[in-house]
Amino acid sequence: MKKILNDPFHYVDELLEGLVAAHPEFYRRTGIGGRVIARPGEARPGKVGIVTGGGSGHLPVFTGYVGKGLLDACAVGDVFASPSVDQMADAIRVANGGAGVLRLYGNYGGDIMNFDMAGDIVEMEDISTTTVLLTDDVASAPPAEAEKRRGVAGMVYAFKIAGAAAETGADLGEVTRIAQKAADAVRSTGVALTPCIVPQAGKPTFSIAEDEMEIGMGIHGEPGVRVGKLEPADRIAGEMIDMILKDRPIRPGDRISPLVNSLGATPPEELYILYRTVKQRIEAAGGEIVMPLVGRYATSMEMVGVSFTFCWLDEELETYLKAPAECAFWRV
Amino acid sequence: MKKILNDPFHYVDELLEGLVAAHPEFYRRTGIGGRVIARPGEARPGKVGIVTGGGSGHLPVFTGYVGKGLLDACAVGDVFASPSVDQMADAIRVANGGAGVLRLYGNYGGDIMNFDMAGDIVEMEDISTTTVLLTDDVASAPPAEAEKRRGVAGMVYAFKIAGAAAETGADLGEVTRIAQKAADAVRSTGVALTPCIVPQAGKPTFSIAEDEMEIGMGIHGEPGVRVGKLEPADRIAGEMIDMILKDRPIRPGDRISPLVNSLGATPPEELYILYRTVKQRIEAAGGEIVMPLVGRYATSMEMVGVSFTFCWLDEELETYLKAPAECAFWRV
Amino acid sequence: MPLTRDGLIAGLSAVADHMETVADVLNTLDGQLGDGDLGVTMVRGGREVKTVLADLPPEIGESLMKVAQAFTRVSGSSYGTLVATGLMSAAKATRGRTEVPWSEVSGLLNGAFETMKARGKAELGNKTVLDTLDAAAKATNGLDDPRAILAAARKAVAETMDRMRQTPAQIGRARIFADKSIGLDDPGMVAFAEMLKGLG
Amino acid sequence: MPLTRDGLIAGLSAVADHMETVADVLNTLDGQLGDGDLGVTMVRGGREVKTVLADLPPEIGESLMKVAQAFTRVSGSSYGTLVATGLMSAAKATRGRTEVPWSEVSGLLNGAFETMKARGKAELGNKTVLDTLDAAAKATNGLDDPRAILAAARKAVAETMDRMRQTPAQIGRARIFADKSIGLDDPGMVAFAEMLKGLG
Ligand SMILES: Nc1ncnc2c1ncn2[C@@H]1O[C@H](COP(=O)(O)OP(=O)(O)O)[C@@H](O)[C@H]1O
Ligand SMILES: Nc1ncnc2c1ncn2[C@@H]1O[C@H](COP(=O)(O)OP(=O)(O)O)[C@@H](O)[C@H]1O
Ligand SMILES: [Mg+2]
Ligand SMILES: [Mg+2]
Ligand SMILES: [Mg+2]
Ligand SMILES: [Mg+2]
Repeated sequence: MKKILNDPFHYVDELLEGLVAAHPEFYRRTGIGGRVIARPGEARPGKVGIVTGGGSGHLPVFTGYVGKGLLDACAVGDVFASPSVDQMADAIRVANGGAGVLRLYGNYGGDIMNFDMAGDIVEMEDISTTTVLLTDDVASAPPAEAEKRRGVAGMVYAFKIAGAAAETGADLGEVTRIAQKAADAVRSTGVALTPCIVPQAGKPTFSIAEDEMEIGMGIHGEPGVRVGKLEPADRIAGEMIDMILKDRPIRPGDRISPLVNSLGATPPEELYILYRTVKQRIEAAGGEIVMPLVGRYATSMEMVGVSFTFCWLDEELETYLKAPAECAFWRV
Repeated sequence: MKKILNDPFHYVDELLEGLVAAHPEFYRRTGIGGRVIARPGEARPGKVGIVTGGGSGHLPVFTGYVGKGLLDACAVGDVFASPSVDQMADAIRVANGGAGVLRLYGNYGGDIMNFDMAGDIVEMEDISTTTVLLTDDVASAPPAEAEKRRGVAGMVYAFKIAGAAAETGADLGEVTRIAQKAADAVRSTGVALTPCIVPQAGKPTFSIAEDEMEIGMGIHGEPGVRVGKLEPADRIAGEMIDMILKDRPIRPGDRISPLVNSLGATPPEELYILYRTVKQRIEAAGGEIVMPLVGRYATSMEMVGVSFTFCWLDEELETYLKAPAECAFWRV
Repeated sequence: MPLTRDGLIAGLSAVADHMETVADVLNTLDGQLGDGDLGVTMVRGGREVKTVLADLPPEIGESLMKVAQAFTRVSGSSYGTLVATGLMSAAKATRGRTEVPWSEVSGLLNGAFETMKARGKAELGNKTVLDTLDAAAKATNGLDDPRAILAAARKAVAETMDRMRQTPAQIGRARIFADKSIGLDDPGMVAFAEMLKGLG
Repeated sequence: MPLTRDGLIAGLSAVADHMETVADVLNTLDGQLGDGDLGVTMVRGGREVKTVLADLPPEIGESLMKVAQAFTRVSGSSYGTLVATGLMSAAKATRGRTEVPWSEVSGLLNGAFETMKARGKAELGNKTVLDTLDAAAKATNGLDDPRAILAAARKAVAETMDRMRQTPAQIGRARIFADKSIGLDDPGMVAFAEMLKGLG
């Protein structure tokens, strides 16, 4: 693994500069230190705003999903580090069209503290906010402590679905309800084959042996549930699907959108090899596949590895999932 | 670098299986050994067909660019290996709507021999064909031998532009003229930081020292023009742009679409860091940026590295570049 | 003499300066269990706080709020937010006053503890700064002499660190390395101890 | 006795069998300068050719065309296409005949050379199979005894390989490793020599 960068301490600011330069039709930089990415133009009056935030190094997550039918603004931290309270508060302010703002992000301690505090601050400015946390990583805590689970690629579904709901003009309570429903409908797990390099550290912060893989590892290298020899694709896929289905079985007739996601370096070729098993297993259990997603939707820079997310859909969620949306990384 | 796969000898067939399973609305498998990917349904009568072909391991190139407003069919070889003559002939047959077929692909010896031979075969079936070769890699031969240059990411522009022309109902001569014009309008160069692993080989087929990079290296590891210490992003970008502009300078008023392309593992974060310099340099020379592309458009699996392509546009090319098009990897 | 704006400025300035000297230690310690940024957090926070000291108003509550805001401006890491949360709690408790008797320090520490506990959703015993903060609040209860307060707080913090060294971390990033954390001091506790040390 | 269907079958079968024994050598040689698949190409091609031998028609031209098609079915690599191109050229030259006099072999080799040269856009001296093919065509000119033809072809091929060993490869994948190729035989030349060896 090697990186192409200038001063590691400017990594995030430079990538944001490039991002808005390349896609001014989707993104603008604003907020304290330029660390808020928002849609161009003012917040739409009367539309519920949706903000997210978190560490950098996961593109398209988080920043990339700002766009029509998706998010309104994102507070951008350093690589794998929380944005500051003030950056989050600015993201909320810019997303506010007077109808309140939903904070929709992953269940990480630092992010929560900062977003809560940012909420306290903007409350004094009469902006009402709600929170929905993504907790889709089944490997990160047992079912009994499901609320402690980390948020990973499942947040893509929550962004999409909540974003579509907000676009219809639904009020804050309704958008929050739907976002929570989406968050409850997703289950994910991942496998990592190599670490990635945090620019400021300059070297991998953890390691995986040359012939091993780590099932359930978090996107920042949080330890997984099993370290083992690297196995054939079909078996890796099988084990990951088992983990998801153990947490939530498929019932005949279930409509499921599966996401086969590269954590970075794993090429689409290998995602498609894995997708075969995903499709077989869902269909074998009597499920029906809706809008499968295969690609890089939530990454850890150049990490080798993949994650699977299953999103169980009802009519409402499916409608919002399929509604038009557009950002520089995804168009529906 | 590590790979997720089953039997390396099934890598390509399994990925194609997954590809069509995930995106039946874009792709179907046909041809000898299932090694042709075509749009679903029959060829449109009267529309000029466009086929490509080449080794696997470059997704979205080649197969991925089959789609409306893009290609009609693609012959799929093993990783980094030519498709067979018969596969190419089948691709031509399935793309033929009676108005002839353009073969549009990269300037690689084996591919040329096979596509020429495939052309001889289908000629006996009264299918007229033409050929346009992509030769955009300025690092692969000096200007005096420009026709010997390899085709790299520049082919994305040729696919898009020729595809749009064919969609309008233009005849074979006209589609070929426009494809050639697009091929002539693109210049590319790349830098590799690590190799990638050909599944059947199981290990990298070449190496780059831990603190080095190779400017001008080909997408299969063909030697570049300079091996040197890994430099800051801005300097790498500067050197690559120098190479392109030495071959074709920017004149004030030139309209250019730049493509900042990851060869695989290099994350979008770093592409955006590089894009800053691309934009600065084009604008400093008086050029105007049109439809910049930043992402993974032509890869070598999990290779770390990037390529830059500049496409000089006139009104005709720009219109076709911006025309609607859709495949699983790109939508315009 | 009670706590006034000038005393606050002197104290914060001393703590900020002291942070520059312990940054590496804190980074290294945090690096063993987390992301190695705790020293950076404290130094950045301290420097930003120093920029606002000259303009602090006589009112203690407002001053503390400004200090808290300075901290949040530059820090994205947990500890920075927790420190700011504690400062804001103290700011609320001292709103409208230009003098705060030393006897209130214990209560302010306890207030900070409570709000920080709520913010971080942690419990006593999780091996975080909270354990030392709670110990300091309790040990200073009933004291009204600044030197005595500082000495009692230090002693309580040191004892808590000794007591908890062999327990595993149960929250934050360090929770991931729970096993590795046994035998190591919690970085946030060490940072708190160093703040007290910086006070003289 | 001239060349007939049966002679063709016997010869191709022998060559195909011989390829199985030299596959590793060819792969290794190709691996030093290219992608290491030349042995695979020849074995796959040989096996596929063997599946069509039993059904070959008496007509030589048609038979050669079927053999060429078998080769293209399984091979994507350059050498496979070149071999098939050469076979097709011979097929065209022998169309409609069930017997081909041995005196025509030199001309058939030359015809294959010309069409392969056109297909591969290579020149004599580029250090490819073409150099040996051309030498074989010239050395067999005027001969009409199969044994004499084979002996002359082998000698010419061996001499050409000796002569060109120290020159750099100038085409195909090996061109990339031009310097490395100095001192090494061209894999395609070796494969051609082995085909002749397989003929007995
Ligand atoms: N949820 C929490 N509640 C209380 N204290 C916490 C919490 N999370 C972290 N801490 C304290 O903060 C320290 C780590 O701070 P810091 O390095 O800023 O965190 P990070 O970089 O992981 O965001 C820990 O040693 C612990 O004392
Ligand atoms: N353009 C060409 N013209 C003539 N011969 C060629 C050409 N390209 C390759 N060859 C011959 O083919 C041999 C390599 O064959 P093969 O391994 O099948 O090629 P590749 O795997 O690179 O497609 C070379 O040693 C050379 O003799
Ligand atoms: Mg830390
Ligand atoms: Mg941190
Ligand atoms: Mg080869
Ligand atoms: Mg080959």
